[in-house]
Parts: sequence; structure tokens; C-alpha cells
Amino acid sequence: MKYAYYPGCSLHSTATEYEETTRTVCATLGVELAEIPDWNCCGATSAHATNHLLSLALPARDLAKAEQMGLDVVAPCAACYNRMAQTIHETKDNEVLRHKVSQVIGAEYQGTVKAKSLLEVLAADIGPKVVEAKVQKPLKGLKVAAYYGCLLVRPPAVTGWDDAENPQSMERLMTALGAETVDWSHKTECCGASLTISRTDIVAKLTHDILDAAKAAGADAIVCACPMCQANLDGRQGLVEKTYKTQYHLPVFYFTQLMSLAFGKEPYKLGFARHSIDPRELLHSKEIA
Amino acid sequence: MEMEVLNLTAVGPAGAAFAAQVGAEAGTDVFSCYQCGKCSAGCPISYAMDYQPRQIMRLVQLGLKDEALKSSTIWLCASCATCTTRCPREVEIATVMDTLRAMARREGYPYKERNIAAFHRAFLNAVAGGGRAYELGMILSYKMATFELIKDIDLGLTWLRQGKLKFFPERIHGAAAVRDIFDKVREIERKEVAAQREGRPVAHEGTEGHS
Amino acid sequence: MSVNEKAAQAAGAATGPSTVAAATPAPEGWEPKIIGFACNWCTYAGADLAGTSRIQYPPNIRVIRVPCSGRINPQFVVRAFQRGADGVLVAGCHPGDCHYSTGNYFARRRYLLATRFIEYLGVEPERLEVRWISGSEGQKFADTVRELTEKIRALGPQRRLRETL
Amino acid sequence: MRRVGVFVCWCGSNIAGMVDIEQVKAAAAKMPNVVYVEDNKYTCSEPGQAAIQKAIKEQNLDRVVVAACSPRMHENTFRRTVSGAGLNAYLLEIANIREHCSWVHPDKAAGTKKAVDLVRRAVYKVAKNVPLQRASIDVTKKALVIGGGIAGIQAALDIADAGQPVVIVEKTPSIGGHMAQLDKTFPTLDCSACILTPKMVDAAQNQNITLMTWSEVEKVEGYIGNFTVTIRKKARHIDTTKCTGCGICWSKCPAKLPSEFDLGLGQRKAIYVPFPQAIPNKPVIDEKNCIYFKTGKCKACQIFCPAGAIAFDQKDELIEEKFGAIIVATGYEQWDPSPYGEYGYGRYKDVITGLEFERLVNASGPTEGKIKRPSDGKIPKDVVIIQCVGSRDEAKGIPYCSKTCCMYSAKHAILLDEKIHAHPYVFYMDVRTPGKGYEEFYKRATEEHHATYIRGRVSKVYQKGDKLVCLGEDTLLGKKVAVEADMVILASAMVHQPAASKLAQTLGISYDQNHFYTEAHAKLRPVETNTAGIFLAGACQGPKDIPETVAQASAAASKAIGLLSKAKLETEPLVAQVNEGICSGCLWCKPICPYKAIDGKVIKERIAGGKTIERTVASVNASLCQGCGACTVACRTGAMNVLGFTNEHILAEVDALCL
Repeated sequence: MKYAYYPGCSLHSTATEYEETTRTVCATLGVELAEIPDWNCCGATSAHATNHLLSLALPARDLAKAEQMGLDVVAPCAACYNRMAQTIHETKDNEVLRHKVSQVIGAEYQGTVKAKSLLEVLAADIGPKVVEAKVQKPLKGLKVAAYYGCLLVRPPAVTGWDDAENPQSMERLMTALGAETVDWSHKTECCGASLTISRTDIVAKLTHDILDAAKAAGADAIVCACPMCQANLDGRQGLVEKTYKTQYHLPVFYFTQLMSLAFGKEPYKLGFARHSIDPRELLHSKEIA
Repeated sequence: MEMEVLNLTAVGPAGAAFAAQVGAEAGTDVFSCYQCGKCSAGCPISYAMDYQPRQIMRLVQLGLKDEALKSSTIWLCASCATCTTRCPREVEIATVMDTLRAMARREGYPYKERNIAAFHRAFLNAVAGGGRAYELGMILSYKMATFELIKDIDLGLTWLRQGKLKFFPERIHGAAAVRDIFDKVREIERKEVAAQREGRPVAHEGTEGHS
Repeated sequence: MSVNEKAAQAAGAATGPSTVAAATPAPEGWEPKIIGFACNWCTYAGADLAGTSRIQYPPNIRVIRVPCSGRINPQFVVRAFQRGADGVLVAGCHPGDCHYSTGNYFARRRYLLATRFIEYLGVEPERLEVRWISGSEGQKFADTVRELTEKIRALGPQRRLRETL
Repeated sequence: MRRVGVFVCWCGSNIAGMVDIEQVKAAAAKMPNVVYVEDNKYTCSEPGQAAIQKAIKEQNLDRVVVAACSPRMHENTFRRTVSGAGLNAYLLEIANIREHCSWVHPDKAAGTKKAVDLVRRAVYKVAKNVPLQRASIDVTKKALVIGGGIAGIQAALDIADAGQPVVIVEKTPSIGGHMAQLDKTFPTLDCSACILTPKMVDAAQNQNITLMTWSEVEKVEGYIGNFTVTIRKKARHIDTTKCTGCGICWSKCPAKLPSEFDLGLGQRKAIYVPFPQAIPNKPVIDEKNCIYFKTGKCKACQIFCPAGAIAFDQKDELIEEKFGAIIVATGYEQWDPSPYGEYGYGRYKDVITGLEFERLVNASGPTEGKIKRPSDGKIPKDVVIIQCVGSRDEAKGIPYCSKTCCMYSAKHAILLDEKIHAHPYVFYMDVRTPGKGYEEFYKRATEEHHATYIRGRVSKVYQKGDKLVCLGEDTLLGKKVAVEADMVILASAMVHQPAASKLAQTLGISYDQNHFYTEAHAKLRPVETNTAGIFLAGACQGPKDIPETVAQASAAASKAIGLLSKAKLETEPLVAQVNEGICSGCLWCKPICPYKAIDGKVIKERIAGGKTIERTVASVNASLCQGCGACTVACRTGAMNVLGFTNEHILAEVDALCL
């Protein structure tokens, strides 16, 4: 199984631990990642908040390169995945638009490749059975709240690979790793990522609601599949605790970190030190690491 | 505050044209909306908005362009698409928000949420410069624009220490090609705006083949 | 000669240049002759209502009663033009209101084609009018006849399909 | 050579004032086949009619044209007139020189010219007329009612009371339908069982009614007055002649299953009656779940049955019976709200549907009428009712309004307050209460029972502790609101029965895009179908509440009674007719016919050389045909015609008018 790999800007900066563990997990499961050469930023929310054509052109340049490689794209970042899927969706039956986009990027974009999120590849294409077979150190006793955020499963017309209101793929993966999952209410609520710098107050409230719900559901930790979500839930947790005068201390993992851990990788190689809420104490207490 | 009276007949054909244009650019039928409020109810940010998302749809239906484009709502929308996902009439509300925001920017409306606009600008400038987002540079240029120098300094320093922020941007070989994308898009937009001012029809890619 | 043969002949005649005959001045005292096909349940009743309401309209139309607009064979229309009609009105119940539930849908489809067919034969398509007029629309029936009469008057006599007898 | 007589009417001054009668007469006299012309002041009056009859006899006329008012006015009058003089009623044509001429054209010269044309049209047409006979067919004096809910019961009772035999075919083990599941009924709040069960008993005891429960219609052939219906009587595995309904069998049966009647909120056994007041009060064995049928062991019911009524080896029976009329009363299903992931139906036990709430509040329901929430049996204090779940939702549900939910939600709100003093919060988009006493009922919910009505659709329901948080927008305030509820009721839509389209195909009736059966005319023939002799009652035709269902059932019954009361059916002769000689057998006419009156038939034909061949031609069932003529236009060989409106007729009219 081989994919054109699109790491996206975050995995090269704030989320290097996601990038590293993505490579680890894919290597273990035999998913070959061929990085798209000289890829550019997808434009994220800022592009489609500003100009529709720009929001399609930026991902299209990357997709066109993947077409040359003849491979479907896998993106670990939910935002990157969503922008690519959106571009494919909008240009699919619209030749005029596809032509316009091709002109703007100065290359032929034909719309022949698919874009998948890393979670979809691992949970659906590889599947929990294969994952379970690779587990060396089951995550016994760890109770996680699987958090999908908004961009992985919405809007269903664009994404469509898991239920938009109560997705289950991350739960199935976590169960395969031996962890316990909680049924909780905020797994697809938005954390407000694109406002994290400009309207931190809003992000603090949304993050607070999510952390609150996870805690109330009895989770020890949150597991996510998006660098924006992780940055907000982990990086902003201190601010939330201060603003709302509360204590959560909920570590926020990338699902690939937990997969690596269960696959028997050395905990110190998984980037836990880079978390704002250090998860090592929790992992020690559960005798997982 | 004195109760403002909106004269609906005074909106005239310009209002209808505005509604039609929003629908065409967003590729959705704004008149499908029957004002049930499910979008507002599910919106995580509606509490901070001056108009509820539902009310923005109403403003568009009635052709009240200024009210819609001057609202904070269109800037606060985080594009999480909860509204689109749950809309019983299959209106793509999140895309309508995108469309209104782009329209407001294009037509020089004052930004109700200056910081959000400044952030998007800073982000895109970084991408236009080197082909990829560059958090530190972007945050610095955002701070210069907004004078929010002290805010987030803690988190920034932590992230620098943790190696989450890089001191130098990643520049890709194709940076010039990406720059070119920005230039072309701007050129197309400039032409379309000019055409619109002169009352020539503008072909919206959203109207064709968009499901 | 059967209806089919007549229509075939008419179609054959038009395989040449299908340009519309150049308007020649109408003869003195010419009045448009319009044949109307009206379904019994809606349009014929609408025309009756125009009568009982004494709504006046030009006397150029002659109505033929049929059970349903779905009964009106396009060959009837062609025959009318062959016999020298200057205009034809085909009218039935509004879509969805057909007494026989679906007849007017067939009529609608047929007359989209029929209009193009008579154009192909060289007759101005404006000479064939298809309208939905209900039993309560006496005014609409009168208005339709008035409009059609004026339209045909402006077009002049129909000579393209008229047989020289 | 025909002998046509033309009778020009003055209609007082109505015609004579605007049309020159003498000119019309003079012109008519010169028309082909016309041998006699006469004018009358009032042709429709008795002397006028007598004059026609006299002329027919004296002038030996074989065709008559009356130039007078609209044929929609007096065609039947004059048909009687001519047949009174011994002429076939269909050898008459009317020229409408009043409504279409004298009343609308003030120019007398132009009006007279047009009147002449109109008379000529009728003269040309009448020459082509041939004598037509009304045919008569026998009527089987028995009605079939499909579906034993309130619609079917009401229709059957009405037909039986009129003295006609009727059979109710019901697919479940008991009659009663959805109404048997309900607790109270709006707007009077009388108990559903109290008003329904007496009717069920009446139906069971009525000499004219035969109940066939646990049975389904398998095949329908024939036409109005003469349907042959095959009914599958499913194996009940009970000898109903021996069974006394004592109930020992189901008390001894060890197999427990979720009860369909209680929508899974309660349990039943593998041998069961669906509910205590079931009629017939005789159980059925559910083969799929019976331990004996699954493993060959058990037979507890047989062992304990004091009547020896258990019959494991009973097989399905096919029964063929003849009926003159059929009433379809198959009802509706409640829409399954699972597609609303955001409302958590199926995920949260305390999110229930409106019909489930009916079982919860019903004294014979699984909680014996105590409103306890399913998760922990707690009595709810705050209850959210969400309206339009599935209804008016093109994305997840159905586009139409289900019509009953506003009222039953108001009823639920009232019951919640009345029974357990719970506070109802109703999220609505519009409250639609057109109906006698309905608006007043809604008013009671808000004023006397203090239901909080919030205008807005709920976006999400989620669990927080032991509460269900409902997020909505109060669109009247423009503010987002949350209600922390103990229980949530989804006012789920009314949709078609799953097998509605299959039954429609069996019956040869049409259904709409929502799979509701289509009435012959939305306004004027609301209980008839396009297939003569088949009528509709209740929610199978569209969402309906009980009063409306009962009204429609009685209407359908009266149509059926009208039909069955006739000794013979007279058929209108103005129907389609095939010229078999030139029919190519392509059968393009067949799908176009809205009445399914056309079918292929094989005829034998002798060809040159004395050989006999078989070929297919179209065949019109004159009892089903309504004479619309859609088939004639589809016919490529011109073999299909409508009597009275043949191609030859219409072409002659065109010719006459263009002269």
C-alpha cells in the first residue's frame, strides 16, 4: 500500500511528534509514504475565508503533483485533508472550474487522485484487525476520549467516510490497541482552531466545553487526529484552567503516538516531552510507559 | 436604541441581485432556507456573533447587503460546517459565510473583526512568501498588525523551547510558483470586480456542475 | 389519403429549404382563422365561462371539443395548417389538474416537439400556441384568444402548408 | 346519404339578438347531408324538444344537430330527446353558438359567420357518428377492505351496515392498527381504546363482516365489479375453531422477544396476541422465534393447551375470492429517526419517538401507563418534544409535512403536565392546527398546561450527567438556548408502509413520489383511484389524523356501497377501440393508459394460402377505459380510436372549420 504523503506545514513545525509517529506507524503497518516533492501549504481556513479560487488552487498544485506520482494522497492533518477533499469534491463534475484552477497553478490538474486522512487509511483501509496483530504492549487501563473535531468528518458530502455525528473509527483503533474508549458528547465539536491567535477568548470557551465533556465522561486523556486540535486542547489547556478556574490535566495524544506506544516503540521517541500537558505521568501510573 | 425600520421595498433589484450573486458564488440556493435556526443552534460560536447564522441567511434572502457584509458573524465563523451538515434544506451555510467574507474583503467593507482578518492576511502572506505557513513569522507579523504584543507570549516561548516553532521559515523550491498562484488569483479577482462594477456579467464557477 | 400520408407528404415537402415564407401582404379584408382544440374538462369549460361572464374576445377562433389535451394528435394541427388555418391553439388543464391525471403531461411533451416540427415544416412556431386554461379561467381564455389573434394578424396569412385546392 | 336535421335555437334573445338566425338557417340548408332546418325560440323547452322528435319522425331524419348552448349544458337533454324519437342517442351533435359565439362577440356579422362555421363543424361531425350502445356488466356483491386499522374497520362497518358482505384482510394477528397503540386522542382526549375497541368488537360480530387477520393480498385480477383476489392466509399454527383465547399457551411459552406492538419497550412471547384487547383474541406462533420451530423441542404451548388448539403443522393457505369493490386502507408507518445522529435516537435510551411515548403513557402499555423514562425508570421532570423530525427535511427525512405531529405533540405536552406535572418544552418550526377544536387544544397546552413553545429546530441532543441537553435557537429571540431534559420525544414523521409500492403494483393503482397512493383527483375525487372500483381510505393516501381518516373511510365506503348496490354496471360507450386489422401489437398504448385498461391479447388470423397465424394486438377493457384518448396519439398505425372522438371525426371538424 503506497500513498503520496502530504505532511502539511504543522507537521513540520508545531506537530513534529505527529509527523514522526505517523512515519513509525506507517512503517510498522506496511504503508509506504512517498512525500509529495516540494509541496506547498493547503491555504487552510485563511485561504477559503478570503478567496474561493485561491482555496482550490493551493491544494490543487499538490494534488497535481500527486497525479504525476500516480498515487492517492494521505494527509495526517485534518485541515489539510479537508481542503484537499473539498477541492476534489468541487472540481469533480465541474470541468470549467477544473480548467480555471489548472490555469492558475500553471499545471494540468485532472482530478484523478483521491485524498484520504491518515485516520481513514489506518482505520478503514488497514483496519483494526491488522493493527491488533501488531500490538506488543496493550494500552490496558487507559481510558481515552476520541476527538475528531470538525474537519475530519464534515461536511459529509465532502468527507463521508465515517458518521458525521457519532464517528467510530478512532474508537475501533483504540480498542484494537487495548485501550478503553468513552462514549462522549463533544467528539465532533469544533475547537475554533482558525481563531486561536485572533480570538483566543472564543477558543478558550470552545476548548473548555470539550475538555469539560471529556473529563465528565471519565476519560484519562484525549486522543485526536489533527495538529490544530492538539495545539488547542493541549497548548491552551493551561489558559482554560486559569480562565475557568478549573483543573483538567488531560493529556492530548495524537492517535499515532498511542499506536506507536502499543506497537512497542520506545516512549521517549514519541515526542511526549513536547506536550504542554505532560502525558508521561499518566502513562506511568497505568504502567504503560 | 430607537427601533430601526428596514424598508424592504427600498432594497429593490440590487438586493435581489445580491442574493442571487451569493447563491451563485456559494453554489447553493439561499432561498431554500426556511429559518428553522438549526444552524445557529449547532454553531459553537454563535454566542459571540452579532447576527445568528440563521439571521445572516435571512439578510441575504432579503437582499440586505450592508447588514450582512458588516456583520461580525461572517468573520467569526470558524468554518466547522456543523451548520451545513445538519441543515434540513441542504443549504451550504458555511460556504455562504466564506462567500460573504470574500465579498466583504473584495468590496472593501470595514472588517468587523479586525484581528481575524489580520490573522488571515498574515497567514497568507507567509504562504505567498515561501510556499508554506511559517508560524513564528506569521505570529510576529500578526502582532505587528494588531499590537497584541504581550498576548500568548507564554505559549509562544513554551513552543519555541519545545521546538514547536522554528526560527526560520521553510522555503520551498516552488515558492515562485506559489507566489504566481496568488498573483493570478488576484488578477482574476481584479478583473471580475471591475466587470461587476461596469455591470457586465461575471461567470461564477460555482453555478455550473456544482452539486 | 390518410392522415399519415398527408403528414408524410407535408414533411417531404419541407425537406427543401426550411426558411419561413417571406411575408406577402395580406389580402384586403383578411381575418386570421384560428382553430382551437380544447379539452372538455378545463379549457372548454373555461371558454363556456367566458361566455356566461360575457367576456368579449375576437371572433377568429373556432373551438373543437376533445376529451383531453392528451387526445390531440399533432397530425390534427398539421391538418389545420394544411387546410388553411392561420393559427392553432392547443389547450388543456393545468399540469397536475388533468381530469385523467396524466393526459396533459403527454400533451406538454408532445407539443414541445410539435412546435419544433412545424417550424421544421416552415411554419412560424408562434402560430401554434399551447396553453393551460382551467374551467375557472374564462378571462384567461379570452385574453389568450385576443393575444393569439393579434399575434397571427401581425404574422399575416399562413401560406406555407396551405394546400392549393 | 345521411338525413341530417339542423335545429337552430334563439335562446330568446341570447342567441337571436347577436346572431342572424335566418342567415344561419340558409347556410345550414346548403350543407352536405342536411335535409331539414328549423328554428325554435327555446329548443330545450318541452315544445322545442317535441319539435325535434316530430321532425325526426316526419322527415325521417337519421342525424340531428342542435345549434344552441354549450354541450356541457344540454347534450344529455337532447340525447334523451332523440332517443325518445327512436334514434340512437349518439347520433346527435351540438353546435355551441351561445357561450362560444353570441355571448362573446358583439359584432353581429362576424358572430353570424362564426355561428355558421360552428354549425358546419357539427354537421360534418355528425355525419361520421355511428350508433353506440351502453354495455352492462355484472357486479359481485361483496367488498374487500385491505387493512384492519381504524380506516378499514370504519369502511367495513359502513358497507356491512348497508347490507353488503365485506372481508377485511389484515396482515398482523389483530385488527386495530396504530390507533390501538395510542393512549388519548386529540382534541377531546378521550381514550383511544375506549372508542376503538367497541368498533373492533362490532366488526368481529357483524354478520356481514369476515375478518381475515394474519393474511395478505397476493394477487388481484379483473376489473370493477369483478375482481378476483388471491389472499394468503398465513399459518397461525392455531386451530382457531378450538382456541378459546384462554392465554395459558403464552403464559407458558419460554421464548421472550421485544413486542412489536410496544415498539420494543415491552416483551411478548413466541406464541402471542399482540395486545390484550386483540381481535380475534387468538394467538399466532412466530415461527422464526419459536423454540420448537428452531430446535424441534419444547412444545410447551401444546402440552398446556386445554383445547388442543395448537397446530404446528398448519401451512399457509391461498384463498381465491371474487369482489365487486376494493377499499385500500393500509395506513402508515412511523419514520425511524435513526438518520438524525445529532438527536442520538438509538444512542440515548431516553430519546424516544412519539409513538413510543404513546405506549409509555398507555395504561395497557409496558409501564402500565406510568410515564417512566426507559433508561432508569425515573419519572421525568423536564421533557423536550422536538417537532418535524423527518418531516419537512429533504436532507434526512421527507419533504412533506406529516400533518398530525403538531397536534399529537400538544397532546403529549398536556399529558405530561396532567399525569406527572412534568414541564414540556416543545421545539417547533410552525404550529399547524387547522381543524375543528384544534387551535383551542394547542391554546390549552400553552395556557393551561404551561408548555414552553420554542420556535426553532434543535441542533443537537447530548448526554450530560443524567440529563439530555437539547441545543436550539429561539429564533424569535435570536438567541441560542439549551434545555436540560430528562427525556426527549421526537415527533417523528408519518411515512408510507414499506410494502406500499408492491401492493400498488398488485392492485394496479398509482402512488406518488412519497409512496402514498394517488387519488383520482386531488379535489373532486379524493377517495377514488384511477382504477375503477378501487377506493382509498386513511393514511395510505397521505398523512391523516383519526377524524380525517374516519371521514375518508366512510366516503370510500359510500362509493363502494353505491357500486355494489347496482344490479348491473352501465358503461359509457365513448371509450377506446382497437382496429385489430391494422394494430401492429407494439403496445405503446399500454403504458400510456392511466387506467391500465389496455393489455395485449393474442388473436388467430387466417392469412393468404389458408394458413392461420397467431399475433398480439392491443385490447381495451371497456369497463376500465375512461375515454381520455391518450392512447390514440401514441398509436403509430392509427389503429386506436376513441368512439365519439375518432380521428375521422376530428379531421372532419378541422376540415369543416377551415372551409
